[in-house]
Amino acid sequence: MNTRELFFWVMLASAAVIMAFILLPMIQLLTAPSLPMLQKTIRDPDVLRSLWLSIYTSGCAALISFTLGTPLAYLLARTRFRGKGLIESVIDLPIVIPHPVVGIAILSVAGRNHWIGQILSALGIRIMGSVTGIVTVLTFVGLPFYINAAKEGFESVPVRLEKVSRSLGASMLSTFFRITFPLAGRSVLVGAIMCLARAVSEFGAVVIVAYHPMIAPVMIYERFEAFGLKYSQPVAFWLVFLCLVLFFVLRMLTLYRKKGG
Amino acid sequence: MNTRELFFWVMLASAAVIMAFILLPMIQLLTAPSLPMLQKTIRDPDVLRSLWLSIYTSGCAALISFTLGTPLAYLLARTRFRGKGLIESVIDLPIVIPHPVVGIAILSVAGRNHWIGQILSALGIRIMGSVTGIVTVLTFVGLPFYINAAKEGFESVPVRLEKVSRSLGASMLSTFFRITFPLAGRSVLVGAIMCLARAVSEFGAVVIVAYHPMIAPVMIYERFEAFGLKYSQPVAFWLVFLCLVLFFVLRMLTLYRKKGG
Amino acid sequence: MIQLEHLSVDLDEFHLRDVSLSVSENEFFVLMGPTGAGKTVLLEAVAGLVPVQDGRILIGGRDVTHLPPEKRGISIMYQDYALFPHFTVLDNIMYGLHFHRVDKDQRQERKKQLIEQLNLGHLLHRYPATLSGGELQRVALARALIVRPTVLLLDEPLSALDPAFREEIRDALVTLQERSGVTFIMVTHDFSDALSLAQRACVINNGSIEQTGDIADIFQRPTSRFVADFVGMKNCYQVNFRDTKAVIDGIEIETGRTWWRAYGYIAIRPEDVVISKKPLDSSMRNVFEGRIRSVRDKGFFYEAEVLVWNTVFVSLITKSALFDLDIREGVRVWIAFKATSIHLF
Amino acid sequence: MIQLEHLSVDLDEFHLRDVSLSVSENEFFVLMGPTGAGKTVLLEAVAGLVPVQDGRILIGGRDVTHLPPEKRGISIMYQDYALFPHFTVLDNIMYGLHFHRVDKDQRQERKKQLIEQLNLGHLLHRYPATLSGGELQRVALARALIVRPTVLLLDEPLSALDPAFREEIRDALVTLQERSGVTFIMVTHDFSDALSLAQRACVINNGSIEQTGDIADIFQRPTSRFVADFVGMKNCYQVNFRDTKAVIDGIEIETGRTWWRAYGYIAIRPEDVVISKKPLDSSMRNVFEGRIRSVRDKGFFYEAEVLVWNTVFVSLITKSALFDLDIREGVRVWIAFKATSIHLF
Repeated sequence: MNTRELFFWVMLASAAVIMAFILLPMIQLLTAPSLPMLQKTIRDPDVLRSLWLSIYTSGCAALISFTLGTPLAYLLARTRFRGKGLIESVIDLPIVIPHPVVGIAILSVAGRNHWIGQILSALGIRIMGSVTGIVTVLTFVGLPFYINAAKEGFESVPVRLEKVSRSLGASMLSTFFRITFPLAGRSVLVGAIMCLARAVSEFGAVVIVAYHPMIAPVMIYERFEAFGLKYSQPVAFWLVFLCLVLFFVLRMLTLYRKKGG
Repeated sequence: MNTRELFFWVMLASAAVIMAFILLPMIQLLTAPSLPMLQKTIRDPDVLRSLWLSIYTSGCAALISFTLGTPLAYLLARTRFRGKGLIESVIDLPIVIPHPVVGIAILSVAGRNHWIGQILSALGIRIMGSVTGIVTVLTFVGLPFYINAAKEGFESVPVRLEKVSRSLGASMLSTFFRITFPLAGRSVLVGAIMCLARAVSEFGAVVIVAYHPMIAPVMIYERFEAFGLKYSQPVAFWLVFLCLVLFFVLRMLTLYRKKGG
Repeated sequence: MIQLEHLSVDLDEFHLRDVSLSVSENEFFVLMGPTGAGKTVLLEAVAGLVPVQDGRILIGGRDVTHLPPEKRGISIMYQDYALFPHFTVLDNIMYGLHFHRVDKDQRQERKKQLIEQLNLGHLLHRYPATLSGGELQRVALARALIVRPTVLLLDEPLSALDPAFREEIRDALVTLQERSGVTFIMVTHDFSDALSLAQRACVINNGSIEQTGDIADIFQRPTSRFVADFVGMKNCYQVNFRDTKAVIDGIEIETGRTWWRAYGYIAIRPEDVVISKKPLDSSMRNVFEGRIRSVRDKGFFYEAEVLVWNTVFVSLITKSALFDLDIREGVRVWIAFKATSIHLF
Repeated sequence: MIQLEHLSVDLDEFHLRDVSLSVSENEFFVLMGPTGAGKTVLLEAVAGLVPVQDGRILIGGRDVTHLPPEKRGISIMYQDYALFPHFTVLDNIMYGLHFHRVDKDQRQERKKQLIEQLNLGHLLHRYPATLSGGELQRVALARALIVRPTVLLLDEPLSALDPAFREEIRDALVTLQERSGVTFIMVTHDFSDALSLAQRACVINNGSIEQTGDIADIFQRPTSRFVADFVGMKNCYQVNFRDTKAVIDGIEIETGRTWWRAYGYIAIRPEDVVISKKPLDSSMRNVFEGRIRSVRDKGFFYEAEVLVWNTVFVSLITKSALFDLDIREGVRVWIAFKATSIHLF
């Protein structure tokens, strides 16, 4: 690209503006709290509990997505049928639903007026204001990310390897566990981490279903409302730190995959 | 795929569970409010105002993303350089930052303690509790979706077309406007709609920066807190309706692209 | 051994129509045909890897049409070898034995034998990504044969290899087939592979079988226009037979024999058509004057189209002849060919 | 007209090293070389589409090394024609005129002339996606020529076409070049294209020029081993010359002339090497006994490697000869070739 072109400088300028727009707030957020403040915050049992609850519930959501989503992802990767596009659209649906609406929709079926709510109530399962509710909501928003990544992973395993395995005497199930799943392993992991990252960052859906017990984003909101910006920043710092670690692992995995082939 | 395999039925079962998990809450949400209730809601000036504000601010965010993001997307699509991966990571950053934290981060630089805040204040621009603030936050969360889609679109235009255009006497800028941009048009549109859809559904970041003026997700949250599930559902219905229209347009565009080549 | 009875397969991209075929035990059988003819689909149908629409497949007298692939006692080897990239060579070879009841001594015995026969000893702990084409192929063969299949299906096993090694590997394949006593069914689009490997073959085109039989027979006596073209008889014409002559559009060609039908086809290989600037004074019975219509590069040789009346004859000429005879478009030349090089069908 | 002086280009995948070349006005010049040799990169360097590391490019005496492509007065046509898919044929053709000051009458004049010459009248309102290969090419030519470039760069313009039309299109190219008075520089890997189109050519390999000169000269008198191989002289040997003989590893070959150096290379085309079962009683001065080492299918022909002592001679034989002479690996045969078919360098 010729550096003497006006257009080239327009591109560079826009790049600089966007980088500044994204990075400056992040840097300010991460540098604003003082070190003692950060240390004090991370020793606060309330903060620790909410951070832990965020990790725990997001982990559960990722695990559920993995268990339920893997067979569906494989099915979508390996078959063609009428209406497949429709199913894929339904899977993507949670991505575009406004976050508070997700909470409202989940509560709508969990209430006493709905047969599902009645069954849950009979089983003694509570959604509103419970860890179960949080996990349900986080699974709802995280599931599409897992399924899409896992599907792509399964698609990248040549069907011929499965065919050879079948011809050598392996059943469909054996073939899946010995050949397909190990070879799609990295994509499955990427999907699980994306699901986890999406779940950790969710706020709007959770705040509707369960203000208490308090996950980290809800606590940040509460501290902001009750005590102001300065007191919410340290908690935000630790949550962002957690997210950046996940993001970094994700980048390493996808980068390595591109290079490693 | 052989239907006599156990594994096949496992896959079907998981597909059924996931479909039910996603669709049942959505269906309940969309069918719970009665028709008169929906009509009454859509005539409520508060609701109309908040829906309109949602559309207006999201539209602004998409427009800003388009203006600022297009040159950067083209730069990323057409050049290779050291540190490109880093820039791409920064662009993806807003996706993984927890939503309330985005609001906190934006407020952190918009306050009086930060030079940006001082400049903004000198210019008479207010972020906290203003439409400007909402647009800023929505641009922050929507930008990555636009840039990634547009980049992919530009990458899909053969470099040779640009080279031929140059050899026929067109400058870099002419070539971009006459050849590259028209051919990447659909991807650019897809990116803009994805950005719009992401912005419309945002709640956590906005609620920190501006509870008032009230965008639709915030109003749903407020009605839920103040009056309960039943009174939030009709507003949720109309917002979801809006999102589904966007989602449908998006699917049509991407589907048509795959077929049309 | 293997019998296909009126087999039909319908996939999105390929289809097979009413394919009947019989391969006997311990035979080396070849399926030939152009790209896209459905050769691989036929192999996969035999293996149970694609659904069969209609017809039956019998292996060793047993109807396997509705059995899953793992219960058919076949092995398949693909063109790209499809080794499991996350296993070592040894694990690749032993993979099939996980699913077969074979006692420990037997396992060791088979392993030792195949490693020796295929010369794999030094590769056992390496991963497929580090192997060369020929090595990959030997590993794939060992993996396929360790389960003692009744039939081994080979999908273009030679086409991915450096031509310099093909000769060697053909020999290895023949030896392996003889020693293992397994029926080999191989797909190829390369005639020379078929010639040097198989006893019997069939030519498949557009999902249907065109000709089945002895390999030399197919080469020398094609029974259809498509097969004639496929085995290199580019000059193929519909003719009327009159006494010992074949008539195409005003040209009378001496065939040296009478034919039992009044009409049919004749075919002549381009390499049997000689071009000269003057009528050749030779034993060749057919000599015609014509005009060069086009000359095309075919690698080492040029293919010249000569127009005689309204009929085009294709002849192969060398690069030096091109210069020596000054063969260009539009030039008048003479062509000649022997009656014995004409094939009638 | 065009002069390249010590041009060097460094890209990730390709590079050019110290390329010097001179093409005169109104010439049809051909760049030949194998895939990956850097032919297209050289074209793009002339067009200003890739950055030049070192050296100068002069077009019509003007140093354009640092000018952007749109100011060089060249047009480029790619192998895939690269028509703008969102424009009609007419808009594609007229595209370049947006950027050149040409008055209205001139525009109409050029348009009319090119549409007529290239027979595009019936295609003007169609979109590129609906055109055939030959039509795409004609449109691309019209688009490139309407801006009256001083040089037209053609990147393998014939290789994407059906061989049946190549002859016709070659002629069209020659006519077009003659009429337009534009200098054509064409890239190809096909020798026959070069032979029928160009006066002068150069052979490029691995980023450097191997030989430049008259086209017939390159074909008949290659100056390096690489060029000899490239123009089809497969039998190329390093030899010591002794009187009229060339000696390779114990074999004395009669060349019929004395050479000015004591050592060098000889080359013989495979089609000039004749194989027989008995020593031929002919005028050929060089007759050797050998053993068939391998036989490979080359489409219409077989390539046989004959081992004479430790030297391998490659010979081409027809499929029928393969049967008639019973040529197989290991068989003893005689090879013969004329002294005049030996090339010395």
